[in-house]
Amino acid sequence: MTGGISTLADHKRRRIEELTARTSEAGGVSLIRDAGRRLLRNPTAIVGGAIILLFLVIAIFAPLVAPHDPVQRFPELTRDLTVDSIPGATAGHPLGSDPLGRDFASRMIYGARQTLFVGVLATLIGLLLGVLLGAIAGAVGGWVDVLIMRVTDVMLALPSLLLAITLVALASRSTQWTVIIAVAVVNVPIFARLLRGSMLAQRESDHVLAARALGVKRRDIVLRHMLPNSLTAVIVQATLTFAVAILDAAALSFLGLGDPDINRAEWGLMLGVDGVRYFEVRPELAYFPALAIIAVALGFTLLGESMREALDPKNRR
Amino acid sequence: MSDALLEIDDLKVHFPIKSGLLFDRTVGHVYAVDGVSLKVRRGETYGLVGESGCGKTTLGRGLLRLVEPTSGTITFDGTDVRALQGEKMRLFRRRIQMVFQDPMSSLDPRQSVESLLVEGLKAHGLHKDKADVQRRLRSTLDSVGLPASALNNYPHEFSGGQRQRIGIARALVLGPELIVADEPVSALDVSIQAQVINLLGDLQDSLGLTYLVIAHDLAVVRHISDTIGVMYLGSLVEEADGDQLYERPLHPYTKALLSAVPIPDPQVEDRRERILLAGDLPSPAAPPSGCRFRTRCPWSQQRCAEERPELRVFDDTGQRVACHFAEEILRGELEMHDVRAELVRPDSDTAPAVGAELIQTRTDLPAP
Amino acid sequence: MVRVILRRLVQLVVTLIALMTLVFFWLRSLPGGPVDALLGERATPQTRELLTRALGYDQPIWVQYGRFLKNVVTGNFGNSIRTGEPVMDVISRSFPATIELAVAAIIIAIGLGIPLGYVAARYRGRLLDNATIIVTLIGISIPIFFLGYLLKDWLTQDIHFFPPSGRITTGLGNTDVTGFFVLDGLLTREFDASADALWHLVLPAFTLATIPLAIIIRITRASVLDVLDEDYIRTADAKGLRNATIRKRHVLRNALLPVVTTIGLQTGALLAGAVLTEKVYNWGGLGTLITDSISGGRDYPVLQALILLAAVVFIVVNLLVDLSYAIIDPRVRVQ
Amino acid sequence: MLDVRDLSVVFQRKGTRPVTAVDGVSFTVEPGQTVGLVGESGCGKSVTSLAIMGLLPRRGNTVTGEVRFEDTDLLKLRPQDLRDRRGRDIGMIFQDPLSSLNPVIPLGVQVAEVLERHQGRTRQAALREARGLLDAVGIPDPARRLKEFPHQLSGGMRQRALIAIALACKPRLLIADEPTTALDVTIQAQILTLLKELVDDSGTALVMITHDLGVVAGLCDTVNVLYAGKVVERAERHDLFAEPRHPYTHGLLQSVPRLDADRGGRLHQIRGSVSDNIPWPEGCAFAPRCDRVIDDCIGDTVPLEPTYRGGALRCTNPVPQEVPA
Amino acid sequence: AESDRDSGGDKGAAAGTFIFAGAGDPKNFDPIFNDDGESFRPIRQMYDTLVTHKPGTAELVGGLAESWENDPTGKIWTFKLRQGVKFHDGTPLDAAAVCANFDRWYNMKGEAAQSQMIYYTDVFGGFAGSPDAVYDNCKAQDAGTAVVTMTKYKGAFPGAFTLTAFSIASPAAMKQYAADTVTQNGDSFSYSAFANEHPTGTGAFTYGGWNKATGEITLNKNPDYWGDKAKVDKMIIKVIKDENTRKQELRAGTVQAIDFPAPADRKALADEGYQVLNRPAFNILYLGINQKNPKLRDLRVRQAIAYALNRAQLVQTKGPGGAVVADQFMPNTVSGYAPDVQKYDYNVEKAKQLLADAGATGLTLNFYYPTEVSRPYMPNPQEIFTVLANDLQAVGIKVNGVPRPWNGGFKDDVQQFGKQDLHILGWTGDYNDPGNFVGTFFGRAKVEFGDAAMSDMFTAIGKADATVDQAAKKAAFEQVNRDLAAKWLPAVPLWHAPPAIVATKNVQGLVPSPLTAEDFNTVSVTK
Ligand SMILES: Nc1ncnc2c1ncn2[C@@H]1O[C@H](COP(=O)(O)OP(=O)(O)OP(=O)(O)O)[C@@H](O)[C@H]1O
Ligand SMILES: Nc1ncnc2c1ncn2[C@@H]1O[C@H](COP(=O)(O)OP(=O)(O)OP(=O)(O)O)[C@@H](O)[C@H]1O
Ligand SMILES: [Mg+2]
Ligand SMILES: [Mg+2]
Repeated sequence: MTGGISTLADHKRRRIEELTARTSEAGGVSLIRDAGRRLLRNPTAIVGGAIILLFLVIAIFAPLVAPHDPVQRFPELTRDLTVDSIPGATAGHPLGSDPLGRDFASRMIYGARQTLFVGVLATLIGLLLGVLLGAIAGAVGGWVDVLIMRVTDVMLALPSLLLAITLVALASRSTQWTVIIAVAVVNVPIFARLLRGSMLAQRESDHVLAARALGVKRRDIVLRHMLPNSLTAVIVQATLTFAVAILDAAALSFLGLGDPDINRAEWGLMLGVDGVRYFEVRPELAYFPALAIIAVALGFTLLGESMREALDPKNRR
Repeated sequence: MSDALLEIDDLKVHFPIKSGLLFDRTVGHVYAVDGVSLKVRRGETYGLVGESGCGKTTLGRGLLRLVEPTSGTITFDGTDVRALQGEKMRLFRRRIQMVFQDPMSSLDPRQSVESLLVEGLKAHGLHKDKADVQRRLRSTLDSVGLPASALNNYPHEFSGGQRQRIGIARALVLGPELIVADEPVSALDVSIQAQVINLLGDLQDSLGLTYLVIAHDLAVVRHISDTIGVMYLGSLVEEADGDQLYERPLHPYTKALLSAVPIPDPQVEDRRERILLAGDLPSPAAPPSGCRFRTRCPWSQQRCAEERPELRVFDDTGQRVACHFAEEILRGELEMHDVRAELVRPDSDTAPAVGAELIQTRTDLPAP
Repeated sequence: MVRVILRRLVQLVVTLIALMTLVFFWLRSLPGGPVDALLGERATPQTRELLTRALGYDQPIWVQYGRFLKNVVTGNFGNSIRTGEPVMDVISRSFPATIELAVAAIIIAIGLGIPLGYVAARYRGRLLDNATIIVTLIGISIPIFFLGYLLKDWLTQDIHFFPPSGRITTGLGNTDVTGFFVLDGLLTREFDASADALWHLVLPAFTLATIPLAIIIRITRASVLDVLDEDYIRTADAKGLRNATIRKRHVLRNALLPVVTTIGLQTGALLAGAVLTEKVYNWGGLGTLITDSISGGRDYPVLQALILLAAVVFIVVNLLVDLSYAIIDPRVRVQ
Repeated sequence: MLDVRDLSVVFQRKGTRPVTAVDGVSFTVEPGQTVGLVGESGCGKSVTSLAIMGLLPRRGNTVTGEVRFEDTDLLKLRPQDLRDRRGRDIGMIFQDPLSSLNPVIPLGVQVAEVLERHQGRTRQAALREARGLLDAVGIPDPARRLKEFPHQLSGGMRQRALIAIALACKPRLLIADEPTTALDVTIQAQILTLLKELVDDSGTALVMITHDLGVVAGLCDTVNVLYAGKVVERAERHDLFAEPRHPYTHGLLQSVPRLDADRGGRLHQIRGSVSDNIPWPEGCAFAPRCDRVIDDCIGDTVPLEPTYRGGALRCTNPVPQEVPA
Repeated sequence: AESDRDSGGDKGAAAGTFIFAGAGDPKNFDPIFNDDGESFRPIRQMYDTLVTHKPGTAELVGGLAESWENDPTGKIWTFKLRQGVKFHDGTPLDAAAVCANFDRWYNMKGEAAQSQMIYYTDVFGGFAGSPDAVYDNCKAQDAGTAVVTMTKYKGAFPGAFTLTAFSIASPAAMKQYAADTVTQNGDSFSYSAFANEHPTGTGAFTYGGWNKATGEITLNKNPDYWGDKAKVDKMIIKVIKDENTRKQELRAGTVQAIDFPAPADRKALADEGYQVLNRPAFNILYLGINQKNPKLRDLRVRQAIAYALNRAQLVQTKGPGGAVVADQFMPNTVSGYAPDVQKYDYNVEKAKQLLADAGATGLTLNFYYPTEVSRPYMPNPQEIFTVLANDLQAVGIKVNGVPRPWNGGFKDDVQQFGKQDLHILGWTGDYNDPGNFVGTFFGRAKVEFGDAAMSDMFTAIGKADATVDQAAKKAAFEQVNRDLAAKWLPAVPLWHAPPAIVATKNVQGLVPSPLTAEDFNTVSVTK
């Protein structure tokens, strides 16, 4: 039957033998890596990723990239500085001065650091709390679930920025952390619900059922099956949340509820406070941080959406 | 019979239908499994057939207590399974394993084959000896016809048939006595089906397994089963040895089912007399009174609406049937009549339920 | 259906009570507060004490809470600390302003968003589509207060085309019938005032509409693309139906379902966006009221009522959206 | 009446290798005839039917060959003209009746709109006629059903409604793409019986697409077996089932358990799976799974050659015919 | 369309209407229950006080009283009232009416009402029955002469009589509209119809309504005014809270004058041809030093801090236009200002030296500054803090900045609990009296400055304040100022910043007042 494949071209024969006894040595490409490959082929993702990478590099190497210390006030800049005139570009200060006579270019560069810090931290804290709540709700169920869901209901009863405004307004002491926490808390119910919903779906899924049938411990089922499989949606959401977090922080600054320490070079703060106040005197003080914010928000949005696309089972294979 | 490995008596699984203003109240039940009794002998294959929604899966899950039965008893090798609690139940699971219909969704896409298989061992504390574990994995893979190199791969890198083999290996690795297979081949291509069916047969021969196979394809069930139970709307309507069932179906539903299965032989097909059933399977949330099948039965009588027929032993062949008029129909004494198709509303709603949640989800950025 | 509404209303009340309680206790636990706000730099220990007693802040917290609850149940939210007016008066005055702005914004967002999204989907992958995607992405990423500043600067200062702020030209807004100035003008036949109010509305409404507009465009586009992929569109094609019929009858209605939900969710964004927009354009609505109540001395009574109101509006709008969903989607109707 | 010649469909998406889903498929359908297209999932059945109807997604695919329907090449028609014929001359039924019906439009309108379009009926007249159609396909209480929505019907009823739509304008050709796959056997029997009656009564030609050999056995006059986008065997149904020549057809028939055969024992197995097709165009795609594979199977393109019984076969080493005892 | 819109502003402002953009909502129009500038602005147009200022100065002149007299004990004040003055409701202003006002204040009942009489409590010490009450009685000697008797001399008088809070209102109207009913509701108070809808005074303008939805207060010309009658028929005070928007509206021509322009805009506006009218500075911004911290009790450390601050640069870079470096705690228009106090010019070396001498090198100080606030003397506290902190760091003082919201704890922390080492705060004078400045800050032990045992400072100020003889009082306060700078230095004065009004070119007769107490009856608008 399988007798005479002798005269076949070698490579074809080998290929057939391979296929006949197919063992799938496709090379251990995991699901995530598979999605990663799709991501790398997606120009949207590449643009988004490149933007973020660029800013990340700037943020990390800010001390090397920035010509000056972002909080140092320069005599040569303060000399010409008055309330209604802020020095523009001069030698050594390519973007000129800020309203306090500090090097604006350096502040923009350090701004990447602070801004990403605020966005990332707010997102991560929100993510952490949300995942914790959602996981507990999804894993424990029963009245714990009901309670957690009602709590998120209360939080969701206010639109997100409003909630953040309320939180900051209600904070007794405002610091950079107030802003970060407020923006983080706003996202907690979103992450919690996302995760819980996904975990509930997982709970009904065949592979969790299979694990239960195997007698796997409940804790292991939650930690090894339900949680990891539910996290993708949350991670995508987190990527998109970075953008929102940065924008929300800027909005809070604009409303006068932002970080009170204006020594801190953070784009949202720079735009919402100085940018707006000195808009006529030096519009660049608004344009530069605004463009930077738009770029970063855009980067995260692009990346998040292409991640969502890549992880969408519809697009698999 | 003392050689029964598994004995189920009057098992009921009812799902509550909940609704309420602030707190959910139960406003009705889905009678998914409604009084099923059966025995599976050691080493045999028991096949369960029935139309979609008749409660096969629920029965399978119920007896593994993956859904909690409402009432009834399950006895496995002398153990009262429903009495087992907590850790005892968990450890007991080793003895009954399950194979699922969809070979993709029943394998966690994030775990390699190795971790899928080791998981069960871990759960039962059998993973301590590394070398032993490796031996065990290899031999199990070998027995389902997969090379050892598959261990490092992920489920989605396999074809459907291979995935199903992985699913079977996962069940086997714990050395169970009974395997409940819920539609193990219906998601597979025809040409692959045979591979898996053969595999199940081979494993039974070599390992002395007992199977409870659930399927909707009567031909498949008949091929592999020693005993076949026919389910309709939550209960068994007939049970017999496979050949017996084919030769002499007693229940009108079984007759209709047999006559509806297409046979890939034009000559047989051209000769066949069909008993066409009118309408659809009624909703298990509102089953008809008396005999569940009477709304579609061409032999239904007044009595059928009033009295629910018991599953009774028909004669000394051991064939069991739940029909008041099985004898009369068999003897041709009862005239067939026309049945008006009743409209059955599907109860599973695909649309989002308003009111389920106060606010469903909220994202500040849209889905693309 | 009635049950569903009832159920949701009960949940709403529970949520609101929880929210109120939370806000109440939180507010009381803060330093500073109304006493400071009322007294300014001129506070002396003496006046402070007088005021603390007058306001009842020396009583135990649960007595204060009881009084607060009683008042709220009877619809009395107290008086604004800043202005001394009953909170309800302050809010009912600001409410129409915000509604006028939000309605205008949502009209813009829907009126432009759905057609643009649809067109983008139809010309998928072409220049128009790509341009739309890029513009909407920027629309989502831009801080809207900054956009407001830009628009204002360009269109009211560089060229005096639109009025820079406010709801109506000073001196014209004397017709206080409904509080909706555009409508008031029509009702009192002062069409001048109506046109003037409309003219004032343009820039703020566009600013506020940016994000919902961008989002509606994107959702519509995605949704139309999804629907075009559906089997029933293939069925319609197999029927030989004309393109126009398919679009009108089969594509649009199904594509609008997710858009409706989005619109509901966007009311939240609108409420939040209103805070920023109103500040930029000195629009005397709820948003301004919120900012004023916070920065002008933590005006608790107003803040409490505002938070409650925002929650009610947001939840009720979402309820309405769900209901309208039930109306367009027959699958939801059977309950 | 329908003459499909050398139909090929190639999908090409950005950044991926082109996929030849349908590869030179030819077959004909005569009036009143029922022709079966059988094959496993992914072999190109649906793509073939969609290509005939001109319903493939507009972007990313190339269709070559000819689809002659009563002397017009459907592939060459302008889209408007094709629209005039679809639904009027050719009807189509799809696999998943739920997703193939518009969820938000009442059934009545979905039936009536075909009549409005092709027969110029008014809405009222069309609805009246729709009621008759629903009645004819066996939907109880059709007057009320007109106002209802697809989700309110069971699967079988939905499929009946879809049939009513396809047959509304009494088309001369009906293409049914796995019309019973989603249904239970008892319902499948109902639908198959219904189809048979309707086709017999109206003289409509039927192209039946299915993966179930049993379904074909009872219904079709001629059967085309597809594998990996190619017709591998064509025969009159009695011939095909009595003496399958292609190893694939043969294997398939051997591998499915039969209700009427003896039970137990091992089934015949076909090795590997469909995804194990060879990746180059010239050879026989089934070769890697074939028990009868010889060198020639992989060398050149294997042509589809007529058999003396009027069928056709694409195999270099077919299953030998048994000598009648 | 452009020209159409340009004239749009005139549509509402028909000839004879003057639109002034204020920065905030008034509270109500009953003078005695108010204490903020935005409420006083309209009230001042509708009411008169017994004594007032000469326009554009802080110099006292007759108001409703043509003249006033103080007996040598300083306790008895005799007011000769202007003849023929009528309230807007037609009732005459006479001594009985004046006394009715004094008695009303003194006898006000209820904590709610009393708690809202900030200035009264401050100036008159307390109400009927209180041992601290300064007021005793008021007698109508005749229709034109009111005699007010105090329990003791108080240096605040007669300056305090100019306070808008002490405007004289129509007793008839107050009675009719139940002016005294202030009720507490929830966390706040509701006022009477008199306060809200029927303010009745003697002023140049009568009340024309308050459209709260648009934030417009309309005032109509009082044709029967006793003094210079208003030159416009109508004036509208339009509330625009955002400084940027006020400016934009001014440019759009929809308002004719704005208050408190952003410091950064002043020059541009002046260049564009608007009239930028600086009010003579009547305020002070200071850096408070808290002697609760033992290190700060050393005068040398406090002096080091003073030397460390580059105040000239601060004024240049952050000071609103026209701001000047302050060397004492009152502007030079106030009597008692000493031209020859010790100056602390920017001197880093000296600062370092002093610190070293005091053994206070490596000092770390908590510096509290307010957020969410902008005051005429402190347009941008965060920036001011940053600059000051910078200077301090340059001399080796480590600064730990603590921002607190103005209404969310800053005043608590600073004035109640004294948590700070340093803080910035300021003051706008209420009337022309040195006690209103230095007395308020340093007249007694205050948590703000650490309750320090600077008893000689308290005594000196108390004595100065109690001096009845005006010349002697002036001299006493001059000495106080010299000592404050050289001996005590409880805080470092930073600047006096003149708040500005900006008006369009076609506005005439607008006279800025140092006390931000403009009267608009002199304003006319040409087409
Ligand atoms: N968790 C559940 N809650 C409520 N109803 C359920 C649940 N699980 C199953 N049902 C209902 O119980 C009935 C029986 O379901 P089951 O899945 O057991 O049928 P089945 O015979 O396995 O059907 P299929 O062939 O489609 O798998 C169905 O009507 C189903 O809708
Ligand atoms: N739009 C498309 N783009 C790319 N490839 C496609 C597309 N549609 C179908 N294909 C490919 O064409 C091949 C044939 O698909 P087709 O749907 O015709 O199979 P089928 O025989 O109908 O299978 P089934 O029984 O699953 O319906 C498949 O391999 C599929 O992946
Ligand atoms: Mg099932
Ligand atoms: Mg198909």
